[in-house]
Amino acid sequence: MKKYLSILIVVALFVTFLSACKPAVVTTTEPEKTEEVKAKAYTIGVSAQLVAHDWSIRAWEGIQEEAAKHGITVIQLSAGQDPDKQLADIESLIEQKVDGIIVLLAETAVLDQAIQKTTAAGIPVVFVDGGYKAAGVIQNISSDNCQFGEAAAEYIVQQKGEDAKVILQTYPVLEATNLRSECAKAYWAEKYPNVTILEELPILGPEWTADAQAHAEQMMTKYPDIDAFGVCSDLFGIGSSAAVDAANMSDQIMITGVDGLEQIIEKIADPKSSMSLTFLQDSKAMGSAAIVTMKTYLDAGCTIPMTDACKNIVPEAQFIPGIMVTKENAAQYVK
Amino acid sequence: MHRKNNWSSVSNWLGRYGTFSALLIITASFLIFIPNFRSFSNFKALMFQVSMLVIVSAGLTIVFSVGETDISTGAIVSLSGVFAAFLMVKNVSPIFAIVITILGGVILGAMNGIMIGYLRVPALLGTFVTSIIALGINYLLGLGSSIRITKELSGDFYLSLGGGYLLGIPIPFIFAVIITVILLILLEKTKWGLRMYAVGGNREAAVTFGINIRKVKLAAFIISGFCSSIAGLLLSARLGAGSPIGGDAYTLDAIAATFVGVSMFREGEPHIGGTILGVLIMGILVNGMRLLGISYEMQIILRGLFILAAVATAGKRALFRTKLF
Amino acid sequence: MISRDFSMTDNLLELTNITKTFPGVKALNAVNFSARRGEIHALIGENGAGKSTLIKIISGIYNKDSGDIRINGEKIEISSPKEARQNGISTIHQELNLVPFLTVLENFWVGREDDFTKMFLNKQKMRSQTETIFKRLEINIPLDVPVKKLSVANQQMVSIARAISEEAKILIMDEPTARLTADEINILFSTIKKLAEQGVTIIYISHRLEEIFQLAHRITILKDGEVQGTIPIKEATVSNIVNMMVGQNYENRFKKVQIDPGDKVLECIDLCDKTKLKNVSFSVRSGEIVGVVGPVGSGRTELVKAIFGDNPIHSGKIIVDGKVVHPKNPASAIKNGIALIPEDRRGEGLIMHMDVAENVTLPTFAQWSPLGFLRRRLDHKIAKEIAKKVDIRMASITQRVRYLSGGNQQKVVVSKWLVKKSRLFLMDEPTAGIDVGAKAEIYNLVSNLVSEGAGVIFISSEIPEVVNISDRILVMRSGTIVKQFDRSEASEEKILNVILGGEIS
Amino acid sequence: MDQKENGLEKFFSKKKISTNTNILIRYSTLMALIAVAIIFSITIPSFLTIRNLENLLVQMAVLGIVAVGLTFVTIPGEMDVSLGSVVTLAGVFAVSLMGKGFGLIPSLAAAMIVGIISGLINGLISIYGHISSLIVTLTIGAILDGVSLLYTGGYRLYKGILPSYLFIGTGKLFGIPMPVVIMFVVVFIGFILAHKTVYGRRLFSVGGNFNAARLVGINPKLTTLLAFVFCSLCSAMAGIIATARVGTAEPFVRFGYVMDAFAIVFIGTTTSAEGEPSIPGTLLGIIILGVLSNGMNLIGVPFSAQNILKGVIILFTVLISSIIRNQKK
Repeated sequence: MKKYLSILIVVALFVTFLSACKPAVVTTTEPEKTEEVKAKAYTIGVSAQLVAHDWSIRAWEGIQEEAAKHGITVIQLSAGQDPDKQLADIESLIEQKVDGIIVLLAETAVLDQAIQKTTAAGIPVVFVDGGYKAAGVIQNISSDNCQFGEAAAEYIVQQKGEDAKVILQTYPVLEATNLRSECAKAYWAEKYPNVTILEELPILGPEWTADAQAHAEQMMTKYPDIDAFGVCSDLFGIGSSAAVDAANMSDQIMITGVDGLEQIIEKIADPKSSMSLTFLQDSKAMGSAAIVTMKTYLDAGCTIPMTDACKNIVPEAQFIPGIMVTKENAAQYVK
Repeated sequence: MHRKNNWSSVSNWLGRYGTFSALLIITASFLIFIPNFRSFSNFKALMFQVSMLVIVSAGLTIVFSVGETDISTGAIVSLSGVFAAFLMVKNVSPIFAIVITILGGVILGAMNGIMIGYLRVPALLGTFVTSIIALGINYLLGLGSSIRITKELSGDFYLSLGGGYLLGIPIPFIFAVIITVILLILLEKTKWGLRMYAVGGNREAAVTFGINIRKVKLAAFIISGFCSSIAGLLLSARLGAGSPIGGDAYTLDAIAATFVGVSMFREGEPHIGGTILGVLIMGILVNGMRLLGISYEMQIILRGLFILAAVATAGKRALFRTKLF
Repeated sequence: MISRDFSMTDNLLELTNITKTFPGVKALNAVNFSARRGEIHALIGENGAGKSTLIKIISGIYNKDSGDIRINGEKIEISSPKEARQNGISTIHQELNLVPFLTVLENFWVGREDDFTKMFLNKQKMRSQTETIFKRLEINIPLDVPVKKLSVANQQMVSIARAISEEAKILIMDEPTARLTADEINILFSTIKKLAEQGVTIIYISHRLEEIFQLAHRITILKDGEVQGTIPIKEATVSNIVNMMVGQNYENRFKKVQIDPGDKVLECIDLCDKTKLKNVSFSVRSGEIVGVVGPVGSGRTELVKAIFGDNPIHSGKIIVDGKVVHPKNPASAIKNGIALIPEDRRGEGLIMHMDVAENVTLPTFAQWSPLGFLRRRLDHKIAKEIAKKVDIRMASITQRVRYLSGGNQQKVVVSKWLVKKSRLFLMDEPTAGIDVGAKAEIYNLVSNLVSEGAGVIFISSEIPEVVNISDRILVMRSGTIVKQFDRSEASEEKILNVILGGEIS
Repeated sequence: MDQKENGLEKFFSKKKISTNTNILIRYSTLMALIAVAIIFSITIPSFLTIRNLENLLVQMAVLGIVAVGLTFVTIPGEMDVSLGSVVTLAGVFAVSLMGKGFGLIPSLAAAMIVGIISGLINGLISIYGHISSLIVTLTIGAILDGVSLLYTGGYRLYKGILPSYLFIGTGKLFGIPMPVVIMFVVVFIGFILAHKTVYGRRLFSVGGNFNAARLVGINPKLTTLLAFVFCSLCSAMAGIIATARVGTAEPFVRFGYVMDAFAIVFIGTTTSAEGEPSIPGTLLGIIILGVLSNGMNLIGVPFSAQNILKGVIILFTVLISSIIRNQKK
């Protein structure tokens, strides 16, 4: 019995390995398709914390399409939420002498060393939705997350009045998500001091949606008079709106999120759902923007630290405007 | 009959040298087919990448050698990193932070040892409990987000522990080598090692030999805890931050590496040397797959299959059939 | 025969009123025992008489409930093997206590390295010392092979050498020759005698009387945890030793009922397994009790396990009720009406934390559970009946077997097969480690079985009981049946003679 | 065959505890639960409301079902840490099939099949390959994670979920939420299977004494294999409910479930005299964990601290059960 098993497993191993090697081949042979730009065929590495989030997948799509246009080879590595692996990923990208590195949705705190290495290797880095300030980082591309927070805060007040009772679901781990809740709080504190934040809970995952749902259910039992859930990411929105809708509280409680997941937009479009606001961030645009930035930087032959000339063509921050999706306009964004 | 003999000889060969030849084949093929793999700097990167795992696995091997197992290593690694960072943010001097952190690791190890050695709690259960508690403390300190360790806080010294070089060799790797050598000597050249093997190999005999089984097990778990905390410190120094999830992967990886290496020496018994080879294989495998641009999903699948293959072909002893109750 | 006068020499080791109880059985009851310097003192008794318990207490593995241990007249406490060694006591245990994958050298020194090394192992020194000892014992075993690679005999020699090398004042040997060859035994004996002359006290445990006559100065006979007496070898004869071992009243303990055997329940022809058994051929008729005796490792257990399908057969035939069967696993053997009462009662016979009813109905409960649902009431009813029949003494049918006495546990093991109505019972040491009364009950149980037409294979190390109960007796040695006795011609001496390697006429 | 007891050992194991105190210890877990429940219901007004108890049960449903399955694997002394991955993969398959326009039944069937297959793989490799089920299920788990990520391309699946499917997660039967109904059904089935059937008796025998079981004609390996399959089946069902509750299938690792499921089973073992897993014990574990996390959420204890409390509680139950078991020796 045992011997057959071991044979079986070994065979399986080899089969999968061979099948796995294919994609690598594909990416490396991509530039050949576009002969004319072969002269300037750059290789750009992409390191994502985890490409299992619609947001980063769309960004990744953007990157690929844009890259294909310019005949740029992209190598994508996903670290599966293991910071050490992400560091190792970036190391191996440096190893492969990529011309530039794009970091998708990273926890900036753990990347100091990585950035030092890239800077040392003279490889430019573009952060997408990271918000990382350093000499080696030539540009941060993101939505204006703070503005999202404030807009959401304003919207809640408009809908529920100046004494709205709100519950926040936050995710302090990521720069982007953190900004949203922090700016919202600041906004209220400044403009509408009567808004009460009943409770604020960081939801740390990995069961984000499930935890958000459980938390929402409990909050509704604890506080009968909640007006709104302000959630820093549509992931939580999926959970909390499911909870609120299931409890038939959608007429009392509204939920605002950020990201613009298709699913959330559909919920907003549905009059019965408590989900009533999100910001459709065009992460696909961000992805392609990142490639464009890289290309301009490389074509201009810039180096780190950047000369003022380079700073002009490659500004240190680029905001991709997000679209405010509400009950009114949701329909047109449903795919 | 004959086919059986053939097979058994084959499987014996696989069990003994399979893993090692796998290492050679993998390395060779990578050297040939992946240009970047050859470069010296990649080897340096590789050294960085395997160091912590080497340390954790070496500690785990000690636990295996007394016939127990430890699934709290990853949790302790993560906690140690966060803990050290937390202390330094609270303006504790790096040296002091390091000492306290190591102490913490030792205490958690001792907790395992007491539960398992003295109270006869099944090892899986005992170390499981420890890991939950470690996780709890971890999240309590950092609220689930990483704690940055900046130069201003820790000075170059601390960060260089993780990222620096000594005579062109990555410092974590030096640590790994030192610890490995020490543990290797401990296990192979000292009476303590001999007693550990005796306890793991034949409990009854160990009793009649007059060995204090409890003490030996306690010692083993303390060593494991110690190693995990060291790894945690180095990891945080390498990342320049204490990450609450940074070490989680080590639990599986270390167990896997030890299992993979188990066939090499002493025929199916835990052995530091074997473990190190195990770690190297895994490290090289992952490093190479990265350079090949194999997707994350495929990477974990392949790693899983590889471990299974190694374990299935290896091993005389009923491969640590750790019973729960 | 060594004859030295000990009247002058004092008692080196002195035990007074040693008592030890295990759940269910009183292993030792107020045992007094003394050994003089340079004396070879034999300790004999049936299995479960308490020999091993006694020496385990002396060597610090068990803790006595009460009583004193004195060495050179001063009272000492021995609470761990280490302390035993510090008091100059070293032991060769019956079971092989070595670490399989460690080398001979490592096994030789593990646990007592401090003797000459603080921390790091000084292999050279270890090696040289080991070699000198091996030379002295005329052992030549490579020092760097893992002991699992050695023959059982060699492993035994290693542990003997280890014990001797401890330069102990008192050396305890529990069945040291069980697995040795004749030559090895001779070497061992000469060593033992040398040691004795050097003033080492040796406590020697063995079933082999002739060894004892060869070696011992005095003999102490244990029975059911009590000392029957200590006699100088000069006054000892086989008969009076056996009488003391088994007790005068032995014959009245159990009346053999003669049943004329029916047709063959089991026949084995040229049975061989991979390792032990070589061309074993014999048969069992219904209503017949076939005793099987032989030294430890003679293949008795392997034989019954082979019949029970738990030990793969290499060649040969097994015929049950006239049909050839190929028991691949116990399940199929059980279908053929075969039952095994295994040697290791706790390890293989019972599920200690389940209750009596569950254990008794274990092989059968599925039969009366058509839809796969348990019928506890029925279980209990049936279990009660059986328990009554074989008179299992228990608090209730739902008492966990762990808390039963050895004898009652054994009855539980037997009764689960009574429920199953098996026709052939393979009993491996069914009376090991249970007290006299219980033994008698087991005997009666067995004879009831045969009177109901079952066949029984009765394995035991206690020759008297085998002689007493069996219709025929097979003597096994190194995997084969070397001699058959009919009840009429069987006598303990003859059998002992064959077992101990005398001529096979 | 044990050395002299000393120090801690003596303190913990060898204290001769009379049977009534023994019982005290055995039911201490239950009492702890009651105590905690009382404290919560006094301090938190909203705790002892129908609505909240409903929440409590609904939130424990998924985990509870997983734990019942895990109990079966642990009875013969094995373990399964791949169940989190099975939960994920099963959910993903069910939802994706509906997305492809299949009906409810085939989708559910698919999820179940995923469960059965992964259970078979776990069991076969670990039992017949004589490999520690820890390492096998760890690796198989990793592989399954890879598969579900690969299969979904990392996307969260929600398109085409049928109302009837959502009903499983959000609907009510006689005013009782479906997940709760299903959980209790599973618990009930588990109870019958483990404690009232031939199979259950066999499973416990194998756990109690592998050899003895073999020597009475039970097939221990097959028995254990079935336990693995049942466990994965439960996980698959849990996956269905989890996805039906949120209306989304996430291709993420569900390691949180593994930890909590083990916690539940371990708590359960403390209620049996022999420190064995049992379904009633598991049920108790489910409720304890539910009450704890629910109550702590209401107080507003952050998840971080919740872990510590959980850990401490399990630690104590473990110590208790180890004391009980050491006495038996």
